[in-house]
Amino acid sequence: MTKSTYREAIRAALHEALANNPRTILLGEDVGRYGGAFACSRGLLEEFGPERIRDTPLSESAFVGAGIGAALNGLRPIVEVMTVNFSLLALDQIVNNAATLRHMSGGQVSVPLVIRMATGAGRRLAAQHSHSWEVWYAHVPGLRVLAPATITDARYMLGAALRELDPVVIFEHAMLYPSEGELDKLPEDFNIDRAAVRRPGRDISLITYGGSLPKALAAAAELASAGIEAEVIDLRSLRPLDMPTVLASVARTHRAVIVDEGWRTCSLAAEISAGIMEGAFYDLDAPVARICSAEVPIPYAGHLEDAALPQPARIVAAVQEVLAHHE
Amino acid sequence: MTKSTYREAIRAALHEALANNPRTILLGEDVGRYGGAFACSRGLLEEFGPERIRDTPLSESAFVGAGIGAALNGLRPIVEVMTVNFSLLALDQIVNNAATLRHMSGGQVSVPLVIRMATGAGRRLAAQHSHSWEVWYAHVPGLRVLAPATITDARYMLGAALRELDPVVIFEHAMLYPSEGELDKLPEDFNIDRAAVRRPGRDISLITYGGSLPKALAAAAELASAGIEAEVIDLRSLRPLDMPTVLASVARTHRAVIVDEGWRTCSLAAEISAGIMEGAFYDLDAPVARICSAEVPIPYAGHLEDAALPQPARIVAAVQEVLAHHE
Amino acid sequence: MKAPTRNRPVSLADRQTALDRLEAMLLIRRFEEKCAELYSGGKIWGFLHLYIGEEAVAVGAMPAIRPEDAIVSTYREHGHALARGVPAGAIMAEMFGKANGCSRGRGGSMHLFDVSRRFYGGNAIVGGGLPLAVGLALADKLQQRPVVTVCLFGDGAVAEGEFHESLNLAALWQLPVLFLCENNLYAMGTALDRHQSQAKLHLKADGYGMEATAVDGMDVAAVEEEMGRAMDYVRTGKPLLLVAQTYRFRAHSMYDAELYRSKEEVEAWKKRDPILLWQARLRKLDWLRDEDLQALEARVAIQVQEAVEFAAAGAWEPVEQLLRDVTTPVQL
Amino acid sequence: MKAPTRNRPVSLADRQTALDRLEAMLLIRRFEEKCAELYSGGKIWGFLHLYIGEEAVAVGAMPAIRPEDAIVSTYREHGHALARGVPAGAIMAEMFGKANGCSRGRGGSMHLFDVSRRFYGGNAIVGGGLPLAVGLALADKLQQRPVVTVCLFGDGAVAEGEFHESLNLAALWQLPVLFLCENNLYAMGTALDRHQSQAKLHLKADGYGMEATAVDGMDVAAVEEEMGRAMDYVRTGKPLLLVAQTYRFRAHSMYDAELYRSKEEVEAWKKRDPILLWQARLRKLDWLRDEDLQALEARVAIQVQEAVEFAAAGAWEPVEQLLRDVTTPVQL
Ligand SMILES: Cc1ncc(C[n+]2csc(CCOP(=O)(O)OP(=O)(O)O)c2C)c(N)n1
Ligand SMILES: Cc1ncc(C[n+]2csc(CCOP(=O)(O)OP(=O)(O)O)c2C)c(N)n1
Ligand SMILES: [Mg+2]
Ligand SMILES: [Mg+2]
Repeated sequence: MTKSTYREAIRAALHEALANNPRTILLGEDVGRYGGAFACSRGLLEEFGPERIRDTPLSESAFVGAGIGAALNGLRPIVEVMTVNFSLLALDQIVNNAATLRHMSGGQVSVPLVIRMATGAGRRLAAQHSHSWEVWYAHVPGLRVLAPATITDARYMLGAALRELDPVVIFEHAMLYPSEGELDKLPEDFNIDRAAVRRPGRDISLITYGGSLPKALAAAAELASAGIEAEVIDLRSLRPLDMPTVLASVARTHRAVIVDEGWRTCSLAAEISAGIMEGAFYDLDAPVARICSAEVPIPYAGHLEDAALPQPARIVAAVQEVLAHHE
Repeated sequence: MTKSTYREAIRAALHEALANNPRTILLGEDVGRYGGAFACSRGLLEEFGPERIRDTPLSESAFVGAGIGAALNGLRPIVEVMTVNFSLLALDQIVNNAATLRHMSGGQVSVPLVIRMATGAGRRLAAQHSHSWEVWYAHVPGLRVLAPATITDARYMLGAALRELDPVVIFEHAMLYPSEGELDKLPEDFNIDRAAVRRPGRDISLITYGGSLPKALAAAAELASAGIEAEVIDLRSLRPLDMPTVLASVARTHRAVIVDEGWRTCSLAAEISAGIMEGAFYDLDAPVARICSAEVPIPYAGHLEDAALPQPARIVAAVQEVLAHHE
Repeated sequence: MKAPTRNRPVSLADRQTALDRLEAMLLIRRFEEKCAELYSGGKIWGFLHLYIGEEAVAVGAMPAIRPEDAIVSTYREHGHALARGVPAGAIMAEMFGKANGCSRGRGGSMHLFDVSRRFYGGNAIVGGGLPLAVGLALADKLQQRPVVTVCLFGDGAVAEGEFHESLNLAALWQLPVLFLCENNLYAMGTALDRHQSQAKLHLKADGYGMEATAVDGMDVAAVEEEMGRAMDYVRTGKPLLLVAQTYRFRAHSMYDAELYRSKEEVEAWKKRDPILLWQARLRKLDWLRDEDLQALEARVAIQVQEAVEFAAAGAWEPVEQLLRDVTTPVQL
Repeated sequence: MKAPTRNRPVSLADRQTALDRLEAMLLIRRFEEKCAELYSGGKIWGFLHLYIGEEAVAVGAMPAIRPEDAIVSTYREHGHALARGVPAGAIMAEMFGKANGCSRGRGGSMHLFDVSRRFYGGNAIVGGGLPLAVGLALADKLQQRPVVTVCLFGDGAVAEGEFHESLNLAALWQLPVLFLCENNLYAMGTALDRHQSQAKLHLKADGYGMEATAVDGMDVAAVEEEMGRAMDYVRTGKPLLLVAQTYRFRAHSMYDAELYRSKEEVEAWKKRDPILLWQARLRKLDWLRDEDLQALEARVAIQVQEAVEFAAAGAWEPVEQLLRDVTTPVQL
């Protein structure tokens, strides 16, 4: 085990992908000369050359669409959309081509494309630069959606995504890039289909993903000091969802709180709650609660942004409220 | 009361809006010479002239954005995006400008814009032309989202939307345009904030909206002949959601099935289910069920499309299953 | 376009070639007339965008497109698919929604695919195919395949941002894409000069430092000539915009009151019917007599009839198969 | 642009005007230098895109823009806002995230708004402002207001589909929009010739049948002249594309290793620092001596200092107000 940042883990994954397969290319805004907006591709241009590390113009629709076309035609492209915020400009291509071409053609083609994007709020970037569109992508049949929340997942999910035959969207939470931790070797049972229990517990299930995982873990640590053992589940895959793991946890704990940085209404958290309703209703001792972002375009000012986003204190309070319910 | 089609009701609403306010304009692809892709604006160009009935190029991002700019600057535009499918190309403008400018400017501006679009499947138009993105729009703070499902709502929701100070998105289900019914005078208590009980019942709540309302009503009629009284709730407003009306119904019936043409995962139905979890958990005698579209790009072939979408028979079966649950 | 012009159009090189072009155009015409009939009869559903009037573009374009070249098309693509050699039966079966359709009945009229012929489908989002074409060409270039991607789209698509972004990308990266615009003067009901501030569409290429050319899309020989030159140029590894001037004789789709254009305008254009023009030309050369035409028509009628029979005989995909082909089955 | 050229640039009409331009540029420069300092000090957060090096564009452009004209800007808009007359204190307070900021602390550096001055904000989606500008101008035109909308954007935005769609719409509908492109040769780390196949950006206008012109954006007098002509033209009810050639001296935002350009290149451009160029010109005319400059710097320093004090003294929006201004309160 070695230390690594999340950013370094992503970079190592990119490097490995490019080194392993000459048909893998990386394209996106500023992935080359600049080294990537989050410095995830620094040095790759020098090593792999401008044919494979391609800076693109500001043309999200065209370069994502070009990635799709290239994937149809023998390449194994990784497209970086600098941040999720700009992906709306490419959403038509992702939904109506990447996710749909296989079905529409009656199975004649596959679109083995990986799209990476930074997601989330917390950096004082205001409304247009603080989106969490994971839930929208998780709605679309034909896509697989991943959210690495740990150093190990940052390191190995890309490789797994590149072994898929269909389009995969990977969300990297921008607040995680500088985070540091132990980097494991590729775990033998590494499986992007499965959610992970990041902390076991018997009293309540805390279900989360991506940039909210550290917050949920912080809340769980605080709860533990008050004698409450929260089980923390990291969804990892947002489509398909690993509901069996979620339901098994709820069957043990009988209570659940979902933590999701998206706005509350029509959130991914809503899907998890509905799924628990359908799969573990009779196990529940209290209604499932959701901690999501406030329903406001994310404000710039730090104290307002902090108040808008899920925070450990709000998670702790929500857990205590759910535990206060009588059976 | 007179007879009207849904299409005629929309046309009458547009006519009234244009006649009442000289600052109201209609813009979109083929709203003028062609008369609207669904013939909703036929004759309006002749009556109100090309300055106010503006055909646009195929430039969804620019003409929706232009509608936003015009709304900022004294006009009261109605933008028609021919169908929801093409709205992905304008989504950045709708989310990052229409829904966000007010907040980002600290309340200096309002965006009094109405965007209409046809939505939904059922017409054998295959994957790219059969989307239901209502759930995505319902996720976005700053937007109001309406789904007229009846002739009366088709006739009067537009006028109410034009009295709003903020952007409103109106979804007209394409299968409803030819439907015919009684057109009431503007009901005195007409209120776009409220869901409506379209059929009262004591045994189960069927919660739906838009193009699925006729299907839910058909299912309720069939259930009634088997002695099961389903209460049918038409959400009408998808954002904000009128959860009090939903919860009051569930408090009476103790059971609920949600019918939603969107794909199941991360659907609007998920939000309703989660909301019932949070607001009526202790009233429930059985888990809430969802009838949504199958998780597949909508196929062209009629029998496959029909199988992919919610249908009365599936609703009836779901109700029976929920009723079979023991308390 | 600076390549030398031969004295005689390739399509008039010999009688057989000339008749082949006529037959190819006739096949599209009769096939689509049958489609319209079957639509009214309830055998074909949804949107049906007929190519009638525009046949010279597809037929004139195809000879220069090699089997190894790729094609990206629109929802008005029956003609493109037929000219490319996608079997008429598979196309008709697709419109019937049958499992023996070229897209297994999943796509319908707007989404004909035949990847074995590098026909990458009808795309029903206007402008949506252009980025794909750029990517196909990028992959060919990086894999050193000496092939071209031909991207078809209408005048309406020129207004979409995707047109702009894709032309810039193709020119910037020097990709072998032929952007082939079928300018039929209307985007649905909106006339060219009411959707384009610069109606001379080939002039748009300047803004990307790209070569461009325009051609009379009602003259199959002219199209074939210009396409030959254009493809030769693109094979040197550079994109090009070719605008073919044509006209749609029928409604935009099946429901369309055609309020936006006059009967006189349509009639005037019908005088330039590409099939009639070509017939007249061949008759002048004495390459086509009444009996030749009858023979061709008879052959085409048989092909259309066989296509309908193939479609009618096709099986319905079992409903249990609804979810197939959403994702790719894992190969073991 | 065919309007006649006066003998002497308006910015050199008299000494006071010339000194005003210098002061306006100095204010932007010193204000932003202070911002960078405050950013390091933790008073300003998030993204901070400095305009340093580009001041002549905003300062040269503003005199021709009347109070009743509208402006749509980008995330690199401190200079635009200051030149437009948005109070420096309100801008600084906005970056501090205070409730007395020009956007109540909701927007920050990238979203400065002052609708009383028809300054419709910084937009942080590249290209996202162009459609808005088209709509603002459409509304002015339909309401018979004789005003212009000036839309600022960078060279990078030219690649976005919104550029294309908006220029077509403005030209098609003959709207009074001045599209003012600040071409600083880079879109973040991507040099112009690596993101544009046609790097002469003003040539893009041809594709829309639109007039265009280019100007040296480091020369405030040249900008003012060209803007005057351009605005006169647009006031006749037609759009125009004006490309100002400029250069960004600082990093793209606050974190940027600037791997994509050489120190030499930056130093070479700094020799054309618009403020130094202008100073030299005024000194030659003997309109500027050391003591004049000192006086101006002192005045500017006080303005900057007062802005910081205004910002520091501002209140934090109470957290209970988090949800305000998502929708418009109903007026009774
Ligand atoms: C993005 C998008 N917007 C709108 C439509 C609806 N629509 C379908 S075809 C069409 C006209 C397209 O015109 P053109 O590109 O000239 O092709 P043509 O139909 O003339 O062959 C429109 C508006 C669409 N399919 N996609
Ligand atoms: C649609 C979109 N894509 C990407 C970005 C990230 N980004 C911010 S500024 C920028 C470069 C823009 O360059 P240019 O338009 O030339 O303006 P400049 O920064 O040089 O003033 C990029 C890529 C963005 N904000 N919006
Ligand atoms: Mg056309
Ligand atoms: Mg720039």
